[in-house]
Amino acid sequence: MTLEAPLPHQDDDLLDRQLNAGQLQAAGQWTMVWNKFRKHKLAVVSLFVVALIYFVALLAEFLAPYDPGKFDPRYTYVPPQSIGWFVDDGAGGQSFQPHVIGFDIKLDPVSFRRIFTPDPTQVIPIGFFVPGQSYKMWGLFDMNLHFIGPLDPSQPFFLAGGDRLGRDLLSRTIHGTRISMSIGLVGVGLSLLIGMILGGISGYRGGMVDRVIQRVIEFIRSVPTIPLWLGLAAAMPKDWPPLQVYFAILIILSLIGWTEIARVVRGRFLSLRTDDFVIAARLDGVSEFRLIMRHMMPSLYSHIIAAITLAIPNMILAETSLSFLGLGLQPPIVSWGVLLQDTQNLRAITQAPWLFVPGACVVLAVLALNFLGDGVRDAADPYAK
Amino acid sequence: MIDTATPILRVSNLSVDFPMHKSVLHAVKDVSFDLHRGETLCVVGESGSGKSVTARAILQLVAKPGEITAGSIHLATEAGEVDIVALGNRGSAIRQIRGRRIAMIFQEPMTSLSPVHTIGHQIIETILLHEKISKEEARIRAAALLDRVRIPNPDAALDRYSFEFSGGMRQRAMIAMALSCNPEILIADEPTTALDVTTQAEILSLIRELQRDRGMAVLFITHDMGVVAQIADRVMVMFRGEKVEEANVFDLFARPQQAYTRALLGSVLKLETPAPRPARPMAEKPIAEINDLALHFPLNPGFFGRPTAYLKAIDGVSLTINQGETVGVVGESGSGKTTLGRTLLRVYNPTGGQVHYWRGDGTSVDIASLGKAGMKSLYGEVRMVFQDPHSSLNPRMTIYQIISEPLRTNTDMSEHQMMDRVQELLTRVGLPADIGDRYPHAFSGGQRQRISIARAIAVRPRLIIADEPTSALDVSLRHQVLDLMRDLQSEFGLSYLFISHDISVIRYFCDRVAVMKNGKIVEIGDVAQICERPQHDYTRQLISAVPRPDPRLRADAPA
Amino acid sequence: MLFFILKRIAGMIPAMLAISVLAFTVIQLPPGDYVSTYAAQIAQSGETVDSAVLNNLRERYGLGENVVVQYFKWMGGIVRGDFGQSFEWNQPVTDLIWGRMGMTALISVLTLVLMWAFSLPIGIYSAARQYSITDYLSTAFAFLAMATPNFLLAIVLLYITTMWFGVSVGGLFSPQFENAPWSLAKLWDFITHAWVPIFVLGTAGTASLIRIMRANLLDELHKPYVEAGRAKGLPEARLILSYPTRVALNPFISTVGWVLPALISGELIVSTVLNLPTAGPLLLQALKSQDMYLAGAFILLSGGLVLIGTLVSDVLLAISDPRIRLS
Amino acid sequence: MKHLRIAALAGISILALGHAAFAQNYSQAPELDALVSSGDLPAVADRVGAEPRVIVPVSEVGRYGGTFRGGMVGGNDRNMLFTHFGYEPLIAWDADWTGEVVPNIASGYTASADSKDFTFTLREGMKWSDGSPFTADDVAFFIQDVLPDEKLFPTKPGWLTVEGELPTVSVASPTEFTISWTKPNGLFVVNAASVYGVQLALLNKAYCSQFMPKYNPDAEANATAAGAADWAEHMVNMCGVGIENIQRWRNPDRPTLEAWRITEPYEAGATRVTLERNPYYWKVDTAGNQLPYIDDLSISVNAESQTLLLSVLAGEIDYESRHTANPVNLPVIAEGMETGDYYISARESRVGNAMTISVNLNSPDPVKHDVFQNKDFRVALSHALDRQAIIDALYLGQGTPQQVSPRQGTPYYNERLATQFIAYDVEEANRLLDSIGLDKRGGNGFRLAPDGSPLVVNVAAVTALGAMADAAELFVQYWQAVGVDARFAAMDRTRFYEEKTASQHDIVVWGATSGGIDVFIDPRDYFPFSTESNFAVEWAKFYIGDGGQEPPDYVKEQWSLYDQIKATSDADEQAALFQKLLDIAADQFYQIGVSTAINGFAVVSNNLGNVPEGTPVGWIHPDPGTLSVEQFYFKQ
Repeated sequence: MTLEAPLPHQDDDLLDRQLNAGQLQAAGQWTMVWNKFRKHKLAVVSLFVVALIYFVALLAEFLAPYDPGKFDPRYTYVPPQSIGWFVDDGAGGQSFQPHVIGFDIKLDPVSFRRIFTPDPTQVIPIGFFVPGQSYKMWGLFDMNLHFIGPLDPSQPFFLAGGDRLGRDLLSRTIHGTRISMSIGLVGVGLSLLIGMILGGISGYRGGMVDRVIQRVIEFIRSVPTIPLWLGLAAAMPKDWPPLQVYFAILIILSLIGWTEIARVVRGRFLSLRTDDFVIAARLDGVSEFRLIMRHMMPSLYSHIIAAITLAIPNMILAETSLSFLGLGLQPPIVSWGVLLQDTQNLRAITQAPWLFVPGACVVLAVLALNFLGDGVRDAADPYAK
Repeated sequence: MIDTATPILRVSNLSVDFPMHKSVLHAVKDVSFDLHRGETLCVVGESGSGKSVTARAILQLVAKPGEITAGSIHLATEAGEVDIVALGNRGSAIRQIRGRRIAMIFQEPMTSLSPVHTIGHQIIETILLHEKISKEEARIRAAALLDRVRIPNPDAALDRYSFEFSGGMRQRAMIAMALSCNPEILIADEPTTALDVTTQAEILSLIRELQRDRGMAVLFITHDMGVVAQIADRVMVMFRGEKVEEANVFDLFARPQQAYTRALLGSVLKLETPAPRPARPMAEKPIAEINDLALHFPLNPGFFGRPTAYLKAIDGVSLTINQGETVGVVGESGSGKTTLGRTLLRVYNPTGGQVHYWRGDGTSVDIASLGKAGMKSLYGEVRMVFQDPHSSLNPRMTIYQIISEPLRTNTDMSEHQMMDRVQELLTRVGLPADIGDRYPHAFSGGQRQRISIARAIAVRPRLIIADEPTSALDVSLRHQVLDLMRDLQSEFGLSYLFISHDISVIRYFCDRVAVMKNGKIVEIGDVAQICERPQHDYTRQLISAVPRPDPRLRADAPA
Repeated sequence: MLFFILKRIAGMIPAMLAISVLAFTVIQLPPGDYVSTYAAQIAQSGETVDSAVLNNLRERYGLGENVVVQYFKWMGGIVRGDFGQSFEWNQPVTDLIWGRMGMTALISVLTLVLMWAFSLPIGIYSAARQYSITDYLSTAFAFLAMATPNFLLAIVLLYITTMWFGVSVGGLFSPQFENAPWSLAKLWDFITHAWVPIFVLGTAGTASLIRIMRANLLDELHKPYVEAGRAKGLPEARLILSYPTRVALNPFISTVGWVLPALISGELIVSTVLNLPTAGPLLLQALKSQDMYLAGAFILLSGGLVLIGTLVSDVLLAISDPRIRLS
Repeated sequence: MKHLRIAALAGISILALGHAAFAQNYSQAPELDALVSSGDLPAVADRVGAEPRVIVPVSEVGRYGGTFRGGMVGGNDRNMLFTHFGYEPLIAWDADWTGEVVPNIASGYTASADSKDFTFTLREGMKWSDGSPFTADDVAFFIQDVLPDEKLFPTKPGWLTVEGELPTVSVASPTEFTISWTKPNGLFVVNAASVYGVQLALLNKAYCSQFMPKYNPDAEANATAAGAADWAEHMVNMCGVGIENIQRWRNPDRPTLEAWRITEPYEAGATRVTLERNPYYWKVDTAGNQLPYIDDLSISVNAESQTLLLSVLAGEIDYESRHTANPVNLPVIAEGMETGDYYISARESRVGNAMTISVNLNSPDPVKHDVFQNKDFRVALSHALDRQAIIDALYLGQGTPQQVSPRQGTPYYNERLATQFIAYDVEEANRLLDSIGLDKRGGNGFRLAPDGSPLVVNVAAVTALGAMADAAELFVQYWQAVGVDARFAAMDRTRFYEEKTASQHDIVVWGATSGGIDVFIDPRDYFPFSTESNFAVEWAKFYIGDGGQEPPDYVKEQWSLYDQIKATSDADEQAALFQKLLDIAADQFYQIGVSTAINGFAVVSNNLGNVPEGTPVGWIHPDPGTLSVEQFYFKQ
C-alpha cells in the first residue's frame, strides 16, 4: 500500500478556485455586509427613502416653498392643489408650463367656512428654483431661492393644503421633518452614548457591575414609559425656550432608549469576550484598549447600526405621542407631532383630511427605518452561517 | 431466517441538488447502492462528500432548498417495492415509512431530542403514531425499550427530560425511540461522533447487538475509518457527492481500488504509527513546571455568604514540560484538559498551585501569580493554537492584520518589516505569500489552521499550547497539520503542550502524555508506554475503546 | 414551584420600592405644586386668592414639608392601604383608583390575550410557510401596524365607528349600562365597545409578536430535534405545533415583561382619545394639574401591574419550560 | 339692542310677587302620580308651596318626560353642572341680560337708599328637595355660621365683603330677612343676581348643620368615622358648601332647591353623572304644570372635548355650548346638522373684545420696564397689526376691528377707547418705534433697546386655548415685520399664571372679560383691579392690599372712581363715573384689542323645545342656566 498518491482534497481545490475568482476573498466586513444587505430588496428601497427624508430635513428651508409660520388668512383650510404641466397657449395647442389652479373662494354663511372651488381660469404658473421668501440657510447664508414655488409669490400655492391659519402644510411638514428626524437621530445618539458605555462596561467587566447594571435596565424597562415621560415632560420648567425644551425632550427619550442599545452591546460583548479570536488577541499581548477598539468593536458596529436604525422610529413615535398629548414640543417649533395635534380635531377628519399628511410621513419614515433596520440586522453578521 | 439475497433497499442513480445563489451544488451525484437485510453498510467520506444528504434522501428529509432531482429509492415491502422518491416529502405514504419501516438516529444527541418533552412522551408518541395500541401498552413497551438500550431504571427515566441525561444516555434514548416500531432499516448518521470515545464504544456495540437481534439493515454514516473497520459489513466511500468505491470491509481495507480510498486510508493509517521524532537530549531541561495547579469555580454564587460547592475544573495538576518536548494531555470531554491549557496562559486565573516557567534568558517566573505586565512579556514566548480555526480568526481582519498582531505588540518592527515577516511565515506554513490582504472566510479549515499556526510562531515562541488543533479537521488534513507542527518544532526548538481527546493523534505526535479525568491527572508517562502498557484502569479503558482502523482485529474477521 | 413563586415575589419587593421612589420623584419634579395650579384655576374664574390662603392650603395638604418626609408619609400611608387624597377631586385616591386601574388591567389583559390569540397562529403559519403570500402579507401588516401611531388609528376608528356604524361615542359602555350592574346584556355591550380600544392597542403589539414568534420559530425549525420528529413519521402540522412551537413559545411568554408596560403606556393615550373609563385620562389630568398623590398612585400601580405581569409570565414560563423549572 | 337698565333703584322694591295660581290647578309629571297616590309624596299643591314662581315658557307649554343628554369634559368639570342646572339665586337676571333683575327664590327685595341694607322676601311654603321647608333661617345659617368659618370659607367671596367686613343678617320672619353691612355695597344686587348669588341659598340648615360641632356635638366623631380629616372636610364633602365645590354634585342626600337632584354622583372615575327630577321644585308653567318638564339628566364625562364633539355630531347630546361650540368646530357642526338632528342656536358674547394683548407695565427688567411703559410703544404695536387679516384668519371675518372696551350699545361704551389706534399702519408703527429710541437695529435686523441691548419680547399664550395661541403666533409675525424681536412662547395654564402673577411676563394674550352689565363686577380690563389685570399686576396687588407697587396717580384716580361707583346704587351715576374711569383708560391705552367679541352658539337638538335664540352668555350669566332650563322639554 502506497502513501504517495497525492490526496485530492477539497481544501486545495477551494483555494485554487478562490485565487482565480479574485474578488470575494478580499471583501472586507463592510463589503460583506453590503452584499448581504443588498439581497433584502425592501431594505434597499427603505435606505433610499430614509436618505431622501434626511435630505429633505437637511435642506428644509430650500425645499419648502414657504416659511413654516407664513400664513394667509384667505386660505384657511384650503385643499391641496395639484401640479399641471401644460397650459393652453391660446392657439388651441398646449405649451409646457407647470402650474396650479387657483380657487374661487366663497364664504359659507351658515358654517362660516370657506368654500374653495377650483377655477380653471386662474392658472398660477409655478417654477423650480424660484425666488421667494428670504431665509437663512442653516442659519448661515441669506437666501431666497426655493426649490419650488409660484412665480408670483402673492399667488396661492398649497400642494398639501393649508391649515387652520392658512399656513402651507407642505412647508410645515418639510420643516417638521427636520425636527422630528433629528429628534430621532440625536436622541439615539445620546442613547447610544449611554448604552455603549453602560452596556460595554456591563458586558466586558461582567460580575457584580454587570448584575447591577442589568437590574437597572430591567427596572427601567419594566416602567411604563408614557407615564414616566409625561411626568418628566411635565417637570420641565415651562420658561425654557423651545430649543431647550427640544433638547430636554431628547434627553428624556434617551433616558429610556439607551437600555435597548445597552442590551445589544452587552450581549455582544459577553459573547465576544469568550470568543476564541478575542482570547487569541489577548494572548497576542494586545492592550485592553486596543483589544476593545480594534478587535471587539468592529464586530459591534453593524449590530449597533441595526439597533440605532430600529431605535430611531421609536424615538419618532415617542416624540409624536408626547407632542400629541401637548407635553412635548410646543409651537412655534414645528415637528410632525406638533402638526399632528391638529388632527385631534374632528374637523381634520371630516373636512381637512390633508392635515394627516404629517401622519403619513411618520408612517413612511418609521416603516422605512424599520425595514432598513431589519435589513441591517440580518446583514449585520455576514460571517454567521 | 433472513432473506439476504434480495436487497431491502435499492438506491439507483440518486442525485440531490442544492440551488445556491448563482450556481447549483450537486450534493449527491448519480449514486446507486443496495442495502440488504441484516447487514451494515457504512457510508464513509469526509465533510462535503454527500454522505449525510444521501442518508436523508432515503427518508425524504432533504432540507430546503435541496431537492432530489433524479433516481429512485426502492423499498421492499410485503406489498412489493415502493419508490420513496415518488412518494414526495409530505403525505401519509411517506410518513408510514418514516419511523416504522426506516428509522433514523442523528449525530447530535444533545439537540435531537425535544428539550420540553419527556423522553417517554417522545417514544410513546412514536409508537402510537404507527400502531393502534393503548397508551398504557405503549408505555410498557417504551420502558422495555429503554431497558433494552440499557438505560437504568427505565420506568422513571420515561418521565425525565433529555437535558437531565448525559450524551451517551440521550443517544441510547434516541436509539430506543428509533427502534420503537421495529423498523426494518436503521439509518445512523454519525451517531457517535459527538460522543466520548468510551461512550462511542458502548453505543457501537449496542447498535451491533440490536442489529443482530432484529436482523435490521443498518445504513451507518461516518467519517471515522476506525468505526468503519469495527462495525461495517460493506463499505461505500463517497467523495464530493459521488460514489468512489464500494466493497466488503475486509477487501476495502486490504485492497483499496481507487486512488481516493487509498489516500484516505493512508492518512488514517499514517497516524497509527508514531511520527519520527527529533532526538531528545539526555539531560532534560524543563521549560515549564506545573505544580499542584487548581482552578475551582464556585457554584451557586450568592450575593452574600460563601458558595457551598465548587466545580473543580482543575484539581491539583502537576506536570513538567521539558524544552523541545511535546507533552500530550488526553482526556474526555469535561476532564479539564482545555481548561488546563487556558489556565497556563491565565485566560482563567488559577485558584491554587504554581506554574514555573523558565524564560529564554534563563530566569524563572511563576505564571500562576504573575502580574499583568509580567504576563504581557510572556505572551511572545508562550503561544496558543486553538481548536476551531473558524472562531479563532477574527473574521473582520485581514490575514496580514491577524498574523502581524503579535508582532505589533511584542516587537518593534516597522510596518514594512512586518509585511516581509508575514509573507515569510505564510510561505513557511505552506500558504501562498500574497494572501495577506484577504479575510479568513476565504479559506478552508485546514488553511485557517495554518494561518493560526503562522500567528503562533510569528514571534519565535518557545512553548506552544495546542488545544485540539486537529480535531476540527478532516482526517486527511490532520497529519499534514501535525507534520507542519513537527517541522516547526525541529526548526525552532519548540516545546508543545498538546491537548487532544484523540489518542491516535497523541500517539502520532507526542513524546509524553498525561491522561486527565475529572480535573486530575490519572496517569502520566512516555507515549509508547501509556499506549502499549497502560497502568491505570481509566487509561486502559480509554485506549481499548478507540476503534482501530483495522477490521482484522474484529472478532468476526475471517481468519 | 411554590418556593419558586415565593422567591420571585421576594425579588419584587426591591423593584416595587424602586418604582415607588421613581413615582414619587416624577410627581415631585414639576415646579410648583397643586396649590399653584389650583390658584391659577380659580383665578381664571374671576376670583382672587391671597397668598396666606394658599399657604394654608399647602400646610393642609402637607406640601410644605421636606420631600423625604413627604415620601415616607406617603409610603407609610400606602402600606396601610391609604394612597392619600386627590386634591383636585377632594376624594381619597383609594376611592377612585381601583375601579379605573381595574378597567386598565382588564383592557390590558384582554388585549394581551387577544394579541397572543392572533399573533401565535399567524406567526407560526408565517414561519412554517416562510416566503409565502401569507408570510409576506403578515410581514407587511406587522410593519405597517408598528409604524402607525396609536392615537391616529384611534381617532380615525372612533370617527368611523360612531358616524358610520352608530356605536355610541367612545367609552366602554352605552349610557344605559354605564352605571348598571354586570349582566349578559352589559357584557355584550362591553364587547361591542371594547373591541375598538383593544384593536388600537393590540395592533402594534400583535405585529411585533408576530415578528417575534416567526423569528423564534424559524430558529427552532432547523434544530435537529425537528428533523428527528419528522423522521419518526410525525405529520407536519402536528410536528410543528407540538415540538418547535412549544420551544419557541418560551421566549414568547417572557415578552409579557415588556408587552405589558407598552400596553399600559399605549392605553394612556388611546383611552384619552377614546374616552375610556380607565386610568389613562385620570392620570393625564392628574399629571397636568399636579394632583400628586393621584398621579403617584397610578404610576405606582401601573408599575405594580407590570411586575405582576412579569411574575405571571415567569410562572407560565416555568410551567412551560422544564429546563427552567428543574434547574 | 335693548336699552339696559339697572333695575335696583335705590330704596325701591321693583319686584312684584309671582302670579298667584290656584292650588287645584297644578299638575305634575306622570311619573310622580304613583308616588302621590301611594302616599310616598304629598300632593303637588303641597309641594310647590303657596306661591310658586311662574315661568312663562319661551315658546309653548311643554310636555313631561325624557332624559336630557349632556356632556362634561376633562377632570373636574363641575361648573358644567353649575352653569347648566345650578343657577338658582335669590334673585335672577332675565334671559336677555337686559340688566333687569327678576324674582327667583326670593319673591322680592328692597335695598336701602345708602346701599347698606338689603331685605328679601321669600315664598310661602317653598320646600327643599327632601320636602323640608325653605326659610330665612337657611340663608341666615350660611351668613352667620358658614361664611365666617375659617375652615369652611378660608377665602371669603369678594362680593360679600366690603373692605374686609362680612355681612350680618337679621331674620324678621320665616319668609323675610335682611342682609346688612356698615358701609355701602352698591354692587350687591348685581352680584346677587349673578352666579355668585347662588351661594346665599345653597345650604339647607337642617341637613348641613348636623356636620358642625356647634349644632352637633358628635360632628367631629362622625367626620372621623366617615374617614374625613376633620368636621369641616366632612361637611364640605356632604354639603358642598361653596358654589364651585365639586362636592355639591356628590351627595344624593343633600337637599337642594334646584330642578334636578343628583342620583349618580360626580366623582373621580365616574363616566356618567345622572340627576332626577326634584319633586318639590317650586316653579310652575303658565298652565300650572310643575316644572321641570324633563324627567332625568344624563351627563357623560369625557376625557377630551373631541369625543364630546363626536357625540354632538352623532346626535347623542341635546344641548351643548360649553366645550365644543367654538368657531373652529362650527364648520363641522354645521355640516353635521342633518345627520345629528340638531340646529345651531346663536349665542351672544358680551365680553369687551375677542382677546386682550397685555404689555406688562410692571416688568422687573428696567430696560423693558421703560420701553413697555411708553405708550407710544404700545400704540406702535397696535398699528402694526392687520386686524382684518387676523379676524379673517381666526374668525372667518366675524367681528370688526376694535380695542378692548365695553360694548357698543351699552351705557359704558367709550368710543375713543374702542377705536383709537386700530388702523393697520406699518409706517406709523415704525415711526413711533424710531421716535422712542428703538431706532437702532442689531445684527439680526431687529430693534435694539435704547441702551443698545437686544430687546427680546416674549409673547405668551396658553396652548390649551387654541385661538389665543394661534393669535399670538400671528401677532409675533406682524411685530417682527416692524422690527420688534417678538417671540412666541406657548405655555400651559399653570405656568402662564405663575409667570404673570409674578409679573415676569412681557406680553400675554388672554381673553377679555366684561363688556356689558358685568363691567362693574369685574373691571379688570380697564384699570389695575385684580391680579387678572395682566397689564399691571403689581399695581393691582397694591390695590387689593397684597404688596405690589404703588402706581402713578392716574391709576389711583381710577380706583377712587370705582369706589364711588360701589358706594351708589344709582345706575346713571354709576355709568357716568365709569365713563370718567374709561377716559383715563383710553389715555393710558393699557391693553391692545383685536376685534369685537366673537359670538358663540349652542348646539340644540331639534327635539328640544323652549330654547330661546340669541341670548347673551358669560360666566356670571351662564348659558343655559339663565334660560330656565326647567322649561326645556322634549317634543317627542
